[in-house]
Amino acid sequence: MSEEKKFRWVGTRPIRPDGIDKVTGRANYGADFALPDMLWGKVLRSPHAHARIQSIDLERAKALAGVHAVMTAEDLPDLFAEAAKSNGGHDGFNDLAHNVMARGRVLYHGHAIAAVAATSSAIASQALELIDVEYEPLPHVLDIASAIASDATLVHEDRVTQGVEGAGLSNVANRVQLGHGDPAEGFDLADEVIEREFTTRPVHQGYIEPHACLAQTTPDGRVTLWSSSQGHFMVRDYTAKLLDIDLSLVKVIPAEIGGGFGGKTTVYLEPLAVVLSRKSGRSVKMVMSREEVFRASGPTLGTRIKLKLGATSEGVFTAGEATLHYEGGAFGGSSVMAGCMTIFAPYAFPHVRSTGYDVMVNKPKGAAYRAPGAPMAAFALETVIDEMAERLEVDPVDLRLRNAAKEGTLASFGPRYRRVGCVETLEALRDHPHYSAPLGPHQGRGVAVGFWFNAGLQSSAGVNLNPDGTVTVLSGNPDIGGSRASLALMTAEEFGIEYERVEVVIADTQSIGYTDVTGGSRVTFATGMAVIEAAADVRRQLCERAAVVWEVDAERVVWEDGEARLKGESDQAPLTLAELAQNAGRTGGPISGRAALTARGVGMGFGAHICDVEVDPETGRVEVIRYTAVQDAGRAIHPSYVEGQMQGGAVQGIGWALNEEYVFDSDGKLENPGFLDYRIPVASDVPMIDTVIVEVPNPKHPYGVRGVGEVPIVAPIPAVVNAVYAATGVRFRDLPLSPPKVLAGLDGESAA
Amino acid sequence: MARVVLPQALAPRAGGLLEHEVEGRNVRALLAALDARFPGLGAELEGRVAVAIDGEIYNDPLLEAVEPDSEVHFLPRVGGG
Amino acid sequence: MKRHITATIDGEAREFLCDEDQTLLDALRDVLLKTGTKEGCGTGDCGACSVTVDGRLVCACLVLAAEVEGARVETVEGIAQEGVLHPLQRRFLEQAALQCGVCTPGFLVAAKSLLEKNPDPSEKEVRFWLAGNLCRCTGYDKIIRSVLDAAADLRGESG
Amino acid sequence: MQYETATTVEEAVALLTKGGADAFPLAGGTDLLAQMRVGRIKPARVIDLKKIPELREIVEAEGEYQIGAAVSGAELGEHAGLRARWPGVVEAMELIGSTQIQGRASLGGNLCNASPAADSVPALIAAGAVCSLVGPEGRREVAVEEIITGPGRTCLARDEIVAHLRLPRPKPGSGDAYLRLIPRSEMDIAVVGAGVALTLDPDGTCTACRVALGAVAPTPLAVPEAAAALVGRRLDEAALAELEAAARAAARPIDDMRGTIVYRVRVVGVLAKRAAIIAAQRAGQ
Repeated sequence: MSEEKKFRWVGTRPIRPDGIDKVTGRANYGADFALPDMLWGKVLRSPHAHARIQSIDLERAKALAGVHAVMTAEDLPDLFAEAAKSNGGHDGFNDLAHNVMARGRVLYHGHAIAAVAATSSAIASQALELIDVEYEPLPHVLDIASAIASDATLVHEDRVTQGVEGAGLSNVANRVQLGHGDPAEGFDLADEVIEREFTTRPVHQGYIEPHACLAQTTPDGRVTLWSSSQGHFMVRDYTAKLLDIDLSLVKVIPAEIGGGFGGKTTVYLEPLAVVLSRKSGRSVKMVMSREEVFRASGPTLGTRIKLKLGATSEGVFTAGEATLHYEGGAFGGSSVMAGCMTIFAPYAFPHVRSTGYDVMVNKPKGAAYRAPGAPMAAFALETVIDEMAERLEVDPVDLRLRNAAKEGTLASFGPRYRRVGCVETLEALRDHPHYSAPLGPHQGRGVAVGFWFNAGLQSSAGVNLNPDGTVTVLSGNPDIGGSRASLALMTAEEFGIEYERVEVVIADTQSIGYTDVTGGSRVTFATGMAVIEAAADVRRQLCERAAVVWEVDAERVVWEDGEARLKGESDQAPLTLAELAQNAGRTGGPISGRAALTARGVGMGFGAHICDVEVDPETGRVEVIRYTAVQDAGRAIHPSYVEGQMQGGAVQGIGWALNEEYVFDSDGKLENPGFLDYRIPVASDVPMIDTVIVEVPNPKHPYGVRGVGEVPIVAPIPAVVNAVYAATGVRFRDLPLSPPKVLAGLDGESAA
Repeated sequence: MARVVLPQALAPRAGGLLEHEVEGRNVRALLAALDARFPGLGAELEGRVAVAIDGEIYNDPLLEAVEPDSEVHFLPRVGGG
Repeated sequence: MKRHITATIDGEAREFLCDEDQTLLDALRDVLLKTGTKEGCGTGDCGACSVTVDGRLVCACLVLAAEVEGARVETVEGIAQEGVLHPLQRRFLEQAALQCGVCTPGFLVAAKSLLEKNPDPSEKEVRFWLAGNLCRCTGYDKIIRSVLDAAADLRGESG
Repeated sequence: MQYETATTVEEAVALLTKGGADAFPLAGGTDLLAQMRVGRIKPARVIDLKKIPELREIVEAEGEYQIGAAVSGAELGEHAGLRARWPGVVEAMELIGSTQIQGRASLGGNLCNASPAADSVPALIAAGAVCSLVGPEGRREVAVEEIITGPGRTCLARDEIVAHLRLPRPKPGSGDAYLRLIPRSEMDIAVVGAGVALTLDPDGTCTACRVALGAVAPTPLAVPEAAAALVGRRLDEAALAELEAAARAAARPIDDMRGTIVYRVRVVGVLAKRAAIIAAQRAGQ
């Protein structure tokens, strides 16, 4: 992809295929399905952060008129005793099974302990109040410091730290270390060394659609689920695993998904809905309330990061070292590994090391959140770089450019980078008029860089040619951010036909091959690759069919500009896709192509953001007044949706930086489980988000795609925090920068 | 021989060394060779890590091909949002 | 005891039975099966269930179904007239103002209500009018641009 | 639950009396329905007050405004006369919730929820608003600052309702303003709030002033000491500094998830000062 190739469709901005349904209210999301015999399921949740369940009495609930089924963990198979014995309980499914319904002990406030199905939602709620549970409250741990203390209360009584030889029982589920060289040696070479500590609070993905599903079962064991998730194959596999059902008996029909950001890459309700359906013989619909979403679905939790950076007086980084503690919630499994891998990723370091600890606390089980683990890590590194630039008296972008990762740089997480766009992204930021625009009083500007790996994983695709020459594409990935459009654009490009002649269908688990979740910024890259391969399969068949029509060897036929042509001198008129499609029956039958692959050649992504803020010196309120996001997309298939990812990620990051946080009381109860007090940005909180798409094509993808969804949430936190420093002269190292904290900082009360 | 780089945490299991020259046509063969040299190490690596071969990360790498001059890094496995 | 309600919903005379404590949102979705109106929070904090009742923009989750007896209720499902998209819907599509799309019905209803009152709003007015409609995907940029452009369309200032 | 409507205040009161402890009046419902949704309130009956004409009207008589307790924020904001006379009251009401909430939320409801952080209440207190209450014993008039007696508690009897609120005719040279601090720009509960109403004589001397603060005490607070800092003086820096200090001195807030004691005390002074400056500008117009 070295020379600029001209595309007809790739890079244009047509209307997404599912657009009409989504602006008219016709699109069906998780809670929009109903069946005539349907019951409503609801979950009883723990009022304690940590307690032993002494007894659960369901009799009064069962006796309530309209109640058709009641369940507890007793109704789930205990598949995992063996796994738990052999590996100390670290089997991921063991944790998931215990998370969807508590066994023996509740591990966080909001932990599911029972569920009911009744003829109405109101009766189901009433029934929950009739379930009598006796608890023996236990001491709980709510933060990193107390969880890692030597005399800490244990969240699990049987877990030892993975990755540490001879470790004893602990709340540290895992320890990981990576890097290269010897940081001590590197710091000796430095003229300036800065060491700082950073903390962040739990935040939620904040998707607008609560988790929802509808389950239907048959007496012979078949299960149909309508579910809103980031991957219906994930829902199928996890539900089947937790209930010990053959995969072939479970059909998951993907609903449209109302946002996920990583939070819908696991199951909460589906196994319960299936059990309730089996017990009642009716279909069961379950929808979380917003409060349940906050209390019991995966946030990303709190972190503490200590980071040390060394540089020469010329502004060359000599060493970086970081210790990261990430809360993983009640089961561990935090994103600390990704934190360790990304924290120094954008730059070249001769000596670098990061050590991570995955810490269990009595809070909800964490889930992935957009570039999991990276934003907190970038907060630490990118604000220390800002401080370093000031100390060295160099421009902060210049300092970053001097050290930026490029092809051949040994990445802090291991391998050598291939072609990446970190330098190009920073140069585009530096050259943007925003970077040199004047600022007013109490205003400041910050910049920061963000990195994410992007992902490949497994995808399947089908391409069916219809008799009228239109094309139906089958994908196994729920479309969250416009991927139907990007798949259709690549298909149109592959065939040389009109975009409008391509329809993309998100097929259920019985209608398309296995496909991994919509996550990791992988769909346009990986499923796109599968679609391109399936299209190639169809093109090959089209050439064969043209050969049949022309009675020549298939090798003599090529596909060019949307039609089959005979190579060399020929008076045969080319055959169009439509002509070949129409005649498919008499040339060999219907034409369809398929591809299933593990996508290789993932292109890593970099972004760089500029943020201007104005700080009210008397109240500490921070307002973002201008914002520009720059990112290497590799290739923007549909630039509007690439911009949309950049803008959305930027605003999520702004929210995380300024106002979003879980507030727990001393009993471990979440005090702000609603959108009123869990403050995601509203429209009047933010300015327009300018975007610059840099295209350093990924050489391993036919169109150069890298993946774009995650990178944009990595840079905003440090960009905002650096801007607040520029406006106030105070460095903040604890999120969020809420008005009381900022005012205290301005008063010198808490700023370091 | 491919150059294999282990996670730092596992160096103590491999004679204290991070880097090793290992023969093998794919990741499974590299793991077997490592396991022969440092009993148990191969199994440990197989259970929990992804691999970067010449700069590209593979999450399920067992059968990925390795060239004689490849640089192979064992990494923690990372998903995404 | 169910309550019998007669109301005009998206221009159509409808009769339905509801529970006395049922919200308009639940009645729309579960009784009338008009699921275009979405629930994001149930407590008036997200705007996904925005509808108008007698021309007034409200959250359907904070209105009792019983209260709309005799009223005119407009939802997202009534915005396109006879199969023709409203300029707001067209602009949302053209400008990719939706990603997951679950907040979109609420935004469209709220924005339409704004433009009926103020045909030429400033960016700031649009942002504050729509502050009760949460979107977690778009960062609002393309939504605000779409509303401003649809306003220009409705004023006949753009082609 | 039973839903009932009343068309006169007397009927509403009778229904409330009959309904007993589990009967709740419904005006805008923006608080009641949200509380019902999360299971905090389980009414046996709700009495819809919105069909009572008195509760839905804004009536002007010789510069005095009578505002029905169930008039929505949006209706208030659309009333040009009221906007011109009592911009602070209108802006305080309009700060409550979103446009959607404004379509329903009422002054009477905001008052009777009795939240220490209710936005409209400090502005109403500063404006010198008086409530007309109706109960089984008939009508009585109570100043707004006497209505709320504690968080979630009012001086109203169970079967008493606010029929309307009256705003006096402002004297020439008067202006009012309300400011609140929230972390976001909208959709938030006040961390602190401050309402100021004042009258200036032609040379800029303050002849009358009322100051009220929100979210810094168990109830919205009238602060005569703060008002006294301005009366008889021009609004120069010294006077404003005294106002600021008096506001801070009067504040006795709590620490909660929305703000700290230190922060609230500090910022309530800032807002009182800023509100006074805006009110003075309006008074001069």
